[in-house]
Amino acid sequence: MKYITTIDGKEFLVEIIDDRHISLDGKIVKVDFESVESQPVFSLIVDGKSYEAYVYEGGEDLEILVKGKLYHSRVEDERERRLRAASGGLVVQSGPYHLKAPMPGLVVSVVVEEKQEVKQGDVLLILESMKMQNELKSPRDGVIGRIQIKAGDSVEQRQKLLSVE
Amino acid sequence: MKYITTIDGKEFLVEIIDDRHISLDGKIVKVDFESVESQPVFSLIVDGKSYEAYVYEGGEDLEILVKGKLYHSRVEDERERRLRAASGGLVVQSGPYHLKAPMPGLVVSVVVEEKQEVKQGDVLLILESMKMQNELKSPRDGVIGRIQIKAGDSVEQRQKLLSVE
Amino acid sequence: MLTKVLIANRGEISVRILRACRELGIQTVAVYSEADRQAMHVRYATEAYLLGPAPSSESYLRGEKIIQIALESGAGAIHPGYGFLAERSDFAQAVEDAGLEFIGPKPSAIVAMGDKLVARETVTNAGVPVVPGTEGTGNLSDDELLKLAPQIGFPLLIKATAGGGGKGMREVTNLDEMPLLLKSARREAKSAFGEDNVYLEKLILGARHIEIQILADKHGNVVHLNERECSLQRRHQKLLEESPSPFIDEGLRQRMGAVAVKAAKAVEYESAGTIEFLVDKDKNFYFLEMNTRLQVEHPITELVTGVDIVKEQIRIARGRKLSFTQDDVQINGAAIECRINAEDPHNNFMPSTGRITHSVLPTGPGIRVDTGVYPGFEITPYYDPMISKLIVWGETRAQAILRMRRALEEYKIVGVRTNIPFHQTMMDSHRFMAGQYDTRFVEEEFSMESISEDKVTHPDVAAIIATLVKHEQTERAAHVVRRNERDTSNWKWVSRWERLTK
Amino acid sequence: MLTKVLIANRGEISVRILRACRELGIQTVAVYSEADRQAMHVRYATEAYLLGPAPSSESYLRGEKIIQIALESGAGAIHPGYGFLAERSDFAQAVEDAGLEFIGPKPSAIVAMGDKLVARETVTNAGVPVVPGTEGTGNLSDDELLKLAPQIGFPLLIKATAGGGGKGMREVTNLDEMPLLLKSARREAKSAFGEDNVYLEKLILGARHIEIQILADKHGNVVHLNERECSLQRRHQKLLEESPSPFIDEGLRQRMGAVAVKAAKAVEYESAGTIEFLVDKDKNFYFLEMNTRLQVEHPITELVTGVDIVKEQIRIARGRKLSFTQDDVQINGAAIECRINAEDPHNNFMPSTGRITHSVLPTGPGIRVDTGVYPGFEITPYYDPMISKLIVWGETRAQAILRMRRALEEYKIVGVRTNIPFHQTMMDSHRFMAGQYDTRFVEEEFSMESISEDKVTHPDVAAIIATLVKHEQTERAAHVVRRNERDTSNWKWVSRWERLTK
Repeated sequence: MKYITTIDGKEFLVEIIDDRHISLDGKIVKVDFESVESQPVFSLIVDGKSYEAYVYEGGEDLEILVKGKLYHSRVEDERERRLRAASGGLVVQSGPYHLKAPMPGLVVSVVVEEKQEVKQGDVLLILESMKMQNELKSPRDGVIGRIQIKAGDSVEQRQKLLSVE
Repeated sequence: MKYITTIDGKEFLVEIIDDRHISLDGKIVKVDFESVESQPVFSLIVDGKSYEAYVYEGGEDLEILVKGKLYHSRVEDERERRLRAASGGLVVQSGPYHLKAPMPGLVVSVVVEEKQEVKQGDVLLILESMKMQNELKSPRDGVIGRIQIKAGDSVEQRQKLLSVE
Repeated sequence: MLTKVLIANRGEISVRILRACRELGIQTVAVYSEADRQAMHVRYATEAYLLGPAPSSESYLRGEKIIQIALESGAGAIHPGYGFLAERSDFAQAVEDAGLEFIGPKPSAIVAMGDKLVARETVTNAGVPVVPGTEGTGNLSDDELLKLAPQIGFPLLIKATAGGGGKGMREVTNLDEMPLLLKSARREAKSAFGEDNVYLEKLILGARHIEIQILADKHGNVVHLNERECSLQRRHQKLLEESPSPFIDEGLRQRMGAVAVKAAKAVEYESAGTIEFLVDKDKNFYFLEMNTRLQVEHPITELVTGVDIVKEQIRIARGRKLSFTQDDVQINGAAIECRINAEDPHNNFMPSTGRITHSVLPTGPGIRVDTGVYPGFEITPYYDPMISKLIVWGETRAQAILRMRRALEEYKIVGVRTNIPFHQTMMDSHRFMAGQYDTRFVEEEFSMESISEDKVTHPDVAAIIATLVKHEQTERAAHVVRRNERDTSNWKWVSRWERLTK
Repeated sequence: MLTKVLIANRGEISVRILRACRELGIQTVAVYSEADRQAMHVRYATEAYLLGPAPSSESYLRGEKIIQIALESGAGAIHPGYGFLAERSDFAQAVEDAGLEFIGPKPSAIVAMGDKLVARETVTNAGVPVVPGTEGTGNLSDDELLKLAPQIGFPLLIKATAGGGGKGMREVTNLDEMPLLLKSARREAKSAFGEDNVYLEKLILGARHIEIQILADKHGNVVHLNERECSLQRRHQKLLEESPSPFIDEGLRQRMGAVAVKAAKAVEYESAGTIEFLVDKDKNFYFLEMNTRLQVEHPITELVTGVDIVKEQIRIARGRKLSFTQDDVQINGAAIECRINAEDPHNNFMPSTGRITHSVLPTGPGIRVDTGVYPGFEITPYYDPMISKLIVWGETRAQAILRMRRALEEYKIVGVRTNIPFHQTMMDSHRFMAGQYDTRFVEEEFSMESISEDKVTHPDVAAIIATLVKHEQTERAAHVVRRNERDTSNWKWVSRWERLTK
């Protein structure tokens, strides 16, 4: 079974050969992989090097915690990859960005207006939650699309706030 | 729903009235009972008194750890109770006692012989496990029935060793 | 004689106080909001009573209801912890009026230190240096403040009179921006403390935030337990504290300690308290404020002095004299505390909510974790995002740093994002290692990226693991269940007890 | 300069040493048996290599293979921990011969102290008092021992020459029973140590088992780190240790310490070691044996002295001089260690095997847990049944006892029976609280029942909880799923991350 695995933007071609062998970008690697019963804890030994990993699902992806560092991974088999490529999913940068509330809270102020131009990193609005005022920033340059909330609104987690086009 | 609940040999008659009320031996008690998500951890508040319990299954019974003390419980509804009474299950003391290996190990010596009389607490055999020699004792007075192992045997957990009749 | 204590708080500090009570053989009463029904402090206490819905104003801030619960449950005293009602003199007074013991200072001391203007006046009269600012005349209008600002000089800080924890605080670099900042500071103060009075204070650049822990009994004895270095802050929230401070020498420590004792005596202080100072680069120090309560970061002082501050609070409340003198207080090694928060340091420290599904605490030599969080706990937006306090002790500061690195790597929290990577980066930073930092360091000079990139990473290992996990999931989903070779090997046997599968 | 260390051990002590290495910036190599593939020490180390099947003789006792792994992996040193190869002089010699550093004493010191007869002769020559017994002439036959026994007097002990941990030890009260006991002692010694030599020793009644920790560098400097009280034993297995001993006064401490240093110097000792003494009720003390290795109970000494014994071992192996002198060693407060074992104190301490499905460690002030166990861990019959060491520190012995009670109640282990109830009963016993106990106390005078019955129990509460849990299970099984009221209240929201359900 062949997979294309993306770790923080870097792609690896991983083929499962058998229970003890994989190929990583064409190089055969002997792997000793175990999971701890009923726990999200894994142990990988490769060439004597020991790695402990905590693995959990974050949305569609797996989050892998290894030696204190968290990696974001996406694993696709060839069919999934072709499907996503065909649907244009590989070109994430285009299309509007929808800013959603990362947590429930109170909109303290909306800093931008519709049709305003913004740069990456510009503050879009301020959301109060957990007793803190949190600045939500634009992930890229663009123009503000529809603003769906106003100052004083209570919002739920993942509620759409506004878009950057 | 009515239950007969036995805690370390003591019986309680418990009736579930609704989500917030039970009757314990005829007395109505207001209960606030919660479990922690995905954990064997429970919280019971009765009349303001707070009790935390860890609950797990030990064979057919539930083991309840409350304030550092472990209680062995058996909960039966009226039908189960009637069935067990009919099958004579309430009179546990009669019938042969089958000594089973509490863990895998090596039989170091069998101290008793078949047909020998034994008193409660007499050593029946010595089992070596975890680097320790463990004395297995008779839970009651009786006569040794069939001995199914001999010194030097390796035994599996729960393997029958001998009976006291 | 106190035999039952009500803890008017939640989370880690509630558990901390419950533990102290349990170790003193004292019965405990917990109070809780609907959101906290399953919380550790509820399960840990002898008794527990519901206060109301999740928002603090409907639960943990309901002083009257809490006093009523104390009276009905037979608790002889109330420990307020920190935050919530801890520095409300009216609450402390109401507790006293109800015939209960307030485990903390007298209401008059809270009043004197709670209003920052009165506090500055009081300590100035006692000979304690203060930061230049608008003091003495009470609540000034925006117009008055705008007039006084140039006399103090820029940059300056707008601070909430009733405040703490950076709420209602604004930094002002020039007069033009001041009116808007005054407005927003007052709005935040109002929402946080119920009143919008603010004052101005000179901003001392390159300053360190250093505080002195004191303990005072009911018999006039006051000792200090040395300093805590609290300069590592972000948006005026402390992130990481250490004791002793790498910046303070023994002479300065004794001078600051003596001044702190003087400040405490000026208000006839009782119980544990903290005097916060700003120390400039020339080692001049200025009184900032006194926190008339137990401090979040009290454990680092406990680790280097061996004094259990919470137990001392209870002993003091029982009327006992302090069992040690200033000369008995030593500094043994070094301690560091990292506040582990549910926030993402890679995303502007955005709070992260959700359920903690799995957690592994660091253990072994020299590590202490104070927490109210457990697997199954849900981080809600109602309360602060602190998961735990990770505290280490080392024979030397260097050993403590190395141990903290080890502890941070051992600490596993699954389910929410945490600021552990921030603390890891800090422990690797040369500036921290050298002890060369001030209150602006985190916000202005520290970067998650610059240091992290030097570290060895293992994206290839992550790729292998991710693929193997996904592959196993796929196989299992397709019902192609292969037996693991090891499971059939001869060292396998039947487990006697099975987990209760809920 | 050591930069990579192989740890030739498993379980908690392996993890303890790995942590010390990590805090010193040293790379680590773990070795493991097939049964330990998922073990914490394997996951924690930088590198890990398989030794063989589960039985120790096929894995952790394979000295040659371990040395080969050290050489191939580039480890410069081997730390043996305790047990397994720790006191095998031939292994220490082979490590040296391979050009590696053995983190422990020189082989000659292990030889001198490893044979108990030689040890007694050596220390006697150095002026150290020993317990009367058959010494000097080496391996005696049963007939010879039976002849010497009446000269020593009854009661006496048969002890394995190569032994430790109570293995091959038998108590003899009269000559008649001695032949059979000799036979069984030799059989047990043979199976545990590979040789069946035994010797006799006078049994001192009412004796306390007290040991002195020493540290010695490669430059002839030897210091002692005070005593540990280890009298609470069952079948010669230590269950609970404390430091300082409530029985030892400062004068006796200094005399025993001086003698311990003398004994260590007599064999040109290096690294950490322990001299065990019997102390009779009149405070006469007798050398028992020297353990030429790290001791299980070393953490209590670390907590009261502030010295990290494992790090000191590594520093000594690196050739460093001790960084402190005898005068620097202080006693700060009191520490207690409870060995948490998978055994049922209500059933004759029967070992309990099975999988630990859930575990909550005690945390907070003054608590340290050293463990290699985790949820998902399986207790196997191949190795000793220790789950963890629970260690507490207190300002005073009384505070330490109260804290240990708190810790034991907080500690939750689900899946196997543990001896936590034993320790709880011990902490409540008046004899322990008064510090009045000797090595016979646990077996002859202590009872689980007598004290437990005084405690408040809650069978009614257990009945309610059991019934509600069973009721919920029944309801769920019948697919009558009712919604919990709370789950629909307005503070509920979607959790962002879901646990990976395997």
